[in-house]
Amino acid sequence: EPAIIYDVGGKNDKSFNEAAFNGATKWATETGGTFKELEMQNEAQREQALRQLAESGANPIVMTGFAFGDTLNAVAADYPETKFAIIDMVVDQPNVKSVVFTEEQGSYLVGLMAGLASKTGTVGFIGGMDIPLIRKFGCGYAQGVMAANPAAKVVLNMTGTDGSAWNNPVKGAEIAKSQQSQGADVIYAAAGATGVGVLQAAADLKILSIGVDSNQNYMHPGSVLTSMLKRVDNAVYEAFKEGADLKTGINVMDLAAGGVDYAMDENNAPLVTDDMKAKVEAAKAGIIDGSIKVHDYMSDNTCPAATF
Amino acid sequence: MTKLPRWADVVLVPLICLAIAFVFCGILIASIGQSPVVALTSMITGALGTQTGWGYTLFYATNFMLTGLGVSIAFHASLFNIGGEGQATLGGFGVAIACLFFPWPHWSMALLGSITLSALFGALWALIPAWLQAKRGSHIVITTMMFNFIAYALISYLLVNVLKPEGTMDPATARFDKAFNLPKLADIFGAVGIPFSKAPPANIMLFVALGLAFATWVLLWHTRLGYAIRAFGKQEKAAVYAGIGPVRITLYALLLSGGISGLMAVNAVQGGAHRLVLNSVEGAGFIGIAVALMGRNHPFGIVLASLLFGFLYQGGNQLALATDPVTGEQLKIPREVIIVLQALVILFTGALPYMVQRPLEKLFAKLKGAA
Amino acid sequence: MDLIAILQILESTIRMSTPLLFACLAGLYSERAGVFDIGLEGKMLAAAFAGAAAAAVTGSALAGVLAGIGAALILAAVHGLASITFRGNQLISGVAINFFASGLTIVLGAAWFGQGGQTPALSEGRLAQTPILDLFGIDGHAHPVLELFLGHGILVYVALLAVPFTWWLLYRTRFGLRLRAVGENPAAVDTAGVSVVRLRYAAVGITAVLCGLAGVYMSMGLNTSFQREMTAGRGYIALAALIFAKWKPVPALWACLLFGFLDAISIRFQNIDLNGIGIPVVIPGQFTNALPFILTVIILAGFVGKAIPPRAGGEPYVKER
Amino acid sequence: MSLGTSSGRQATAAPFAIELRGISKSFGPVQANRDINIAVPKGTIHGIIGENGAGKSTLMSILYGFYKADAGTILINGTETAIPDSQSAIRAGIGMVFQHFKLVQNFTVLENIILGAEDGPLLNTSLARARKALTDLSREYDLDVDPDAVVEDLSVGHQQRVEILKALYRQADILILDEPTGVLTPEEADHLFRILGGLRDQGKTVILITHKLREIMETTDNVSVMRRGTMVGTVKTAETNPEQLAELMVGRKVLLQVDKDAANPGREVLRVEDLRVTTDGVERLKGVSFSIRAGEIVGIAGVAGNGQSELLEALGGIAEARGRIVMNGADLALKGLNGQSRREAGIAHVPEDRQVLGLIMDFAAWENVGFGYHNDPKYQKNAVLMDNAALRADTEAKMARFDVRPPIPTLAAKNFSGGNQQKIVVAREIERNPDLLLIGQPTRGVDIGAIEFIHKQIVALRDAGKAVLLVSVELDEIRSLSDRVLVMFDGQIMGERPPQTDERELGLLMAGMTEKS
Ligand SMILES: Nc1ncnc2c1ncn2[C@@H]1O[C@H](COP(=O)(O)OP(=O)(O)OP(=O)(O)O)[C@@H](O)[C@H]1O
Ligand SMILES: Nc1ncnc2c1ncn2[C@@H]1O[C@H](COP(=O)(O)OP(=O)(O)OP(=O)(O)O)[C@@H](O)[C@H]1O
Ligand SMILES: [Mg+2]
Ligand SMILES: [Mg+2]
Repeated sequence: EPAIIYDVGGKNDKSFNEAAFNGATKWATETGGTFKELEMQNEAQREQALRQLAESGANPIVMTGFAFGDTLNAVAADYPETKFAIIDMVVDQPNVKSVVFTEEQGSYLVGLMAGLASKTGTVGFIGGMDIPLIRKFGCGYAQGVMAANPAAKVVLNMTGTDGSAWNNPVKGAEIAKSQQSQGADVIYAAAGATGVGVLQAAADLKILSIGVDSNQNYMHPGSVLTSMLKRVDNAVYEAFKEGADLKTGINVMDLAAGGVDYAMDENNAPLVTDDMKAKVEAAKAGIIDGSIKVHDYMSDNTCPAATF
Repeated sequence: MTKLPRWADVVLVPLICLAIAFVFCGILIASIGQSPVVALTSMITGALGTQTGWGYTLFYATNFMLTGLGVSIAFHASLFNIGGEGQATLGGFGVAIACLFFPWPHWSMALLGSITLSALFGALWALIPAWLQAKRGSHIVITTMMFNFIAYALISYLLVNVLKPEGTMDPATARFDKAFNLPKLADIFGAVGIPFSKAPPANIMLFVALGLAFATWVLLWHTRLGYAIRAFGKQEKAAVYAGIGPVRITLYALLLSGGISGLMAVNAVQGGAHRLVLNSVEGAGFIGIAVALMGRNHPFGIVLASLLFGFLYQGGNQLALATDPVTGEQLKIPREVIIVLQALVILFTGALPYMVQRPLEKLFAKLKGAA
Repeated sequence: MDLIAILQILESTIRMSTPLLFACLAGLYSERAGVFDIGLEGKMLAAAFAGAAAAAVTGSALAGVLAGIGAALILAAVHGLASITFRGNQLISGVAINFFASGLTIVLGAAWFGQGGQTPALSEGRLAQTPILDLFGIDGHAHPVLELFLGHGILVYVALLAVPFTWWLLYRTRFGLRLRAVGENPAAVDTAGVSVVRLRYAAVGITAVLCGLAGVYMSMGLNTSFQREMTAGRGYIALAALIFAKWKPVPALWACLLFGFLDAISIRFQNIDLNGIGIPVVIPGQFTNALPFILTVIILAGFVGKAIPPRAGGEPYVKER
Repeated sequence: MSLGTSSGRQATAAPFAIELRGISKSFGPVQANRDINIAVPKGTIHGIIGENGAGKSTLMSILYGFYKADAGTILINGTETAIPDSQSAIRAGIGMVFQHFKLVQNFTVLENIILGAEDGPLLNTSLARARKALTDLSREYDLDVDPDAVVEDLSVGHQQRVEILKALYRQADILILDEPTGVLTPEEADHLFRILGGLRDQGKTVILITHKLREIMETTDNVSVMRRGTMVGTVKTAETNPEQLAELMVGRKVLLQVDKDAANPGREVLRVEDLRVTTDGVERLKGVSFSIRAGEIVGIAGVAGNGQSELLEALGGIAEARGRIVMNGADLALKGLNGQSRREAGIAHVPEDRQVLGLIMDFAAWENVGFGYHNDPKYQKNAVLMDNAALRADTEAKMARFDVRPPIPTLAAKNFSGGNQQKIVVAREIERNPDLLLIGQPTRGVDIGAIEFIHKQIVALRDAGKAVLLVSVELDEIRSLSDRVLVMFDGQIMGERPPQTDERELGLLMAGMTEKS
């Protein structure tokens, strides 16, 4: 029986962990199998949870979030018979599958769309907390915007520095309004539940917004320009499907592998002109064939298109 | 003035309150279609049924003991220091410095180093509020609250921009040198020939905390400073008559308070995570307030209250993994139920003992009458 | 910095201050009556949830508001029972209520809506955003100044009016006199033949109503759904504002506006890149995030003197030792 | 003869204003009232006396509905009346002036007076009427207080008046006063008694609790005596005398006046030069100079609130001052200091307000015995630890010597009655055997047994060649204890007089009038 551990955000965080949950449920409904699941409540619990699931015979054990990396690295060796999969982090152990996404690529695409859709030439980015992962999103986004309009301006905000940063829709909305008054007419939110407030405010202000992780276009049809898809669900689904003979090693879920993408559906179709679509598809192809290089903030902690 | 025999007041009343709290939570669990019995048993076995469970329970309890003691000392000076969170956060920074930048020859030295630095940083983080309270009368509740927020910002800046190793996702320091890992209960008990589970992070800080609890008791009721702190806390004007300097006592009380709260980080960071992560305190500072209040600001009560909360934490973690013994299926109990349980325990044992005392008094009176 | 920016910051200040103001006045009633209440946060959260939930189900904003107030009242009743009737520790009871709300909102939300504690987004059940402008058919974006003063939901004006009303109630009415008295010396009230218990329950009730409005304003006005922990510590900030204001209504308004203003500022100016003006440093975002709190301490220490709480505050009224 | 028991029959004939039957009340372990019977005829002033802790206040608080009796019944004007709370007491026409005032400190006099007796939901109407009524009352009984003064700024004497006005405003026809004169000057007291006489003549009934037998003899019609929670008996005032009452009360003969032989003053212990104290902007002590020599008691007479408190606090190191304080020839610091430094200089201080300064009310008696002396080597086990055992032992000894009741070192200060609290403070300070004893209102609210005892201690200290500065609003006390009397008015010393000086002259000085004027 496979198991999945969600990070402290919880399995209903409307983005990252929820995507993982969807992947797991998809597998369950298709195969009729059951799986163990667990939501982290505190740091010290990580190791305990891993060990207990391993000892309970769960296999494979999938966990979402870089925060597990350090612990898993320490624990994996003790359970050679068990296979582990970790998302968003590379853990170099024989029985571990490390799934990493190229968020910069997906963000680049939505950034490109933002740049194209913006009439003011100013777009916004709202992150939850100022951590490397979020800078990775923001940096890719900024590059996309510049690609569409080198003169464009990107207004960057981080919501906060404590736990509430990911659960503060009121402040998210306020930041969105602030960015709008600074000219932004497209705003990309990578801030967990805070993003819900951002998308809401954008809809109220009749400007465009961009969702993250899972497809959030449905939340405000006609206002959400698109969503940067991070197919955590697929990663989890795959891992569950491979089951006990999980393919270990590093698994880069990039644009080519369909790990990241931008969302198109009936909700945002009216907002995306054919010209925009063509340009984005071209960029997508370019990234896949390598003709377009999107700089990864993590590679050197710098960003050519934005200062954090 | 309660008419109850002391043992009933100290033991019976809290137990009954606890029972009531669990009954209410049982109702909640049942109402979401889960078995309260299974839930409770899995909590108890999970937290107290195994060595590992005990280990974790004690690990969490250690955190709460330290923050609780910190809060209580300030309370005795009638200063409501709600900055334990921030002080412990800074304490974590102190631990990180001690464990990252010093080539200690032995864990014991590392422990001394991190204890010193974490206490120092914790105390420093309380110093400005303390000074403002003493000199400017700036209300300690506001200043310490603000310093919590400032601490979060500071630590996240330090982790993301200064302490984080190149190329890692995690806003956290590198792992500390293994040599600095604190001896776990397994090692300590092992040394005296008692086998104990290696898994849980409970470590030597448990004994440090217990020692501190005793030291706090001595300080408050057997030293001049403690006497002065309590007198000042009761009647500030009278304290001046008695020759107790308000400024001095305010500073001492809050520095002690902040220092002890800072020590919590040694247990959590050096003892548990072996590295400093964002939010390494995880609300222990606030739990410390509840613990101090429920322990009636007495070190002994605080130790008991921390054990209770350690149990709730660990039991809660286990609850999330609990499986139905019959169907073998995992219980579907959202983790928030545990928060509600904590709330009920705080409410009934902490705020409603009188509700139980009165009927008990009547009962005891009857029994006396009968006898 | 241009006029528009200033207007925007002021507008943002008003929006951000409103929940604080409601909560701060809420605390004022309770604490002026001698019942400390650090459970404001919990009551706001519960109200935010109940309001959004009820509005989502019924599609009626009014039902939502009432439900929100009702939820706050229930928690207030618990606080009253613990700290007035059963003479419990008011701080503990408050802490418990905060935990309780933070957990239960999500448990119930998950059970009722299956969205992990979140409530469905409101459409018609939402509080009107700019009722006054709409009434006169004014386009806010076209008239930023009008928008600043008239472009807010009804609750914003309710909050602002609650200030003079509270002042009047406190200093001009029998109820206010007794309320202030019971917070200063309950024995005086008792020996004057007035029920301490009833007064304190009344105060705690008013507190709940205001907390309720604070909560629904967040989940049904500024947002269209409840999110876990969405009050994000505003209950505590309101408490700070209350002390800042020395438990007085008019100063409370200034304190809350100040906090809101500092927030708006820090939102407007994230990591400021001084390279633009030739200085090779970027003030990190974390600093601007912390700025409101740093400034609060400075202002408090610099300009606000000692705050003396109501003398009988925090103490249950016990005659017989 | 005793009215208390025969009350039942008389009830039918001439109903008593108040009749209490079998009242019992206990606070935890303490039995404050045990099966109390008392009957108060209409239109009389009825005195209640008894030692500290005898249960007088408790009994009256029960009558006023502040405490609930464990047993017993209350009859008002012959009809049994349940008084579960003060509201019903007020409705039954009872008004009470508590020993420890029940005023809202930061309210104005007017706000305090109308509290609970407002006319309508809006204040200004009530305030207007109260202002009017207040001026009338003030004229009628000439009890003048500024209606708009904030209570915390008023002297205790004036706060006392506010309490009385509160009761009168509510038109009580049964008025209970619990030790009303404890804080009044003789003039104020006489004045109060004239008022009470007036009330009686209007047919109102007054119950007066006091420790001052003179007041009992001068004003009451009947007097009931309580001891250790029981009612010893009720007698007609006309048919008794102070000595008898004292004996009934204490259960032994009591010396009602101090016997001390002439002082033989030695070297100068304390010299004060042009001492000034300013508290929140107002100069309360305006250049005071005097000196005290070893072996003499210097009494400071004066109406409360004329700078005596500031003088004591300055000398005691609590209030900052300007000028000079010379103790045993050495100058004492006047700023940035606290009580400690003074104790080291050989000064002991019994503060005027024991509950605010002298004691930590929540501390046990034994902790309070160490209060101010917690750094004393004899209470230390070693460099780190205090020797609590020694402190407890010391407390037991002191409690025995000073007859503190109940003699339980672990009982919290707040659970002792006023008089016994005072004994604890006096014991603590006098037994330091200081060069100079500052003692303010030593016998405020203290029963005659204790007064006799405390006075003996003060004289003994003097005879041991120590200097004593005595501050009291009790002229009797000043005159019977002091060797020299200084009269203070408006922060200045109006003059020095020998203790034999007659009350009138001292009274004039206390009012700020010198003979010439
Ligand atoms: N009794 C009163 N009648 C009318 N207005 C008042 C009264 N007391 C205070 N105010 C006004 O209310 C505001 C704050 O009152 P104040 O400064 O007196 O606080 P406070 O003294 O703490 O109040 P209180 O005396 O009731 O405790 C100020 O605007 C003051 O003018
Ligand atoms: N609220 C209370 N709680 C506990 N004990 C009390 C309380 N009030 C009084 N007592 C105790 O009851 C006894 C009687 O107290 P009471 O105040 O009636 O005496 P009293 O005759 O008024 O003394 P005094 O002359 O000093 O005023 C004392 O032992 C006192 O300590
Ligand atoms: Mg009395
Ligand atoms: Mg005022």
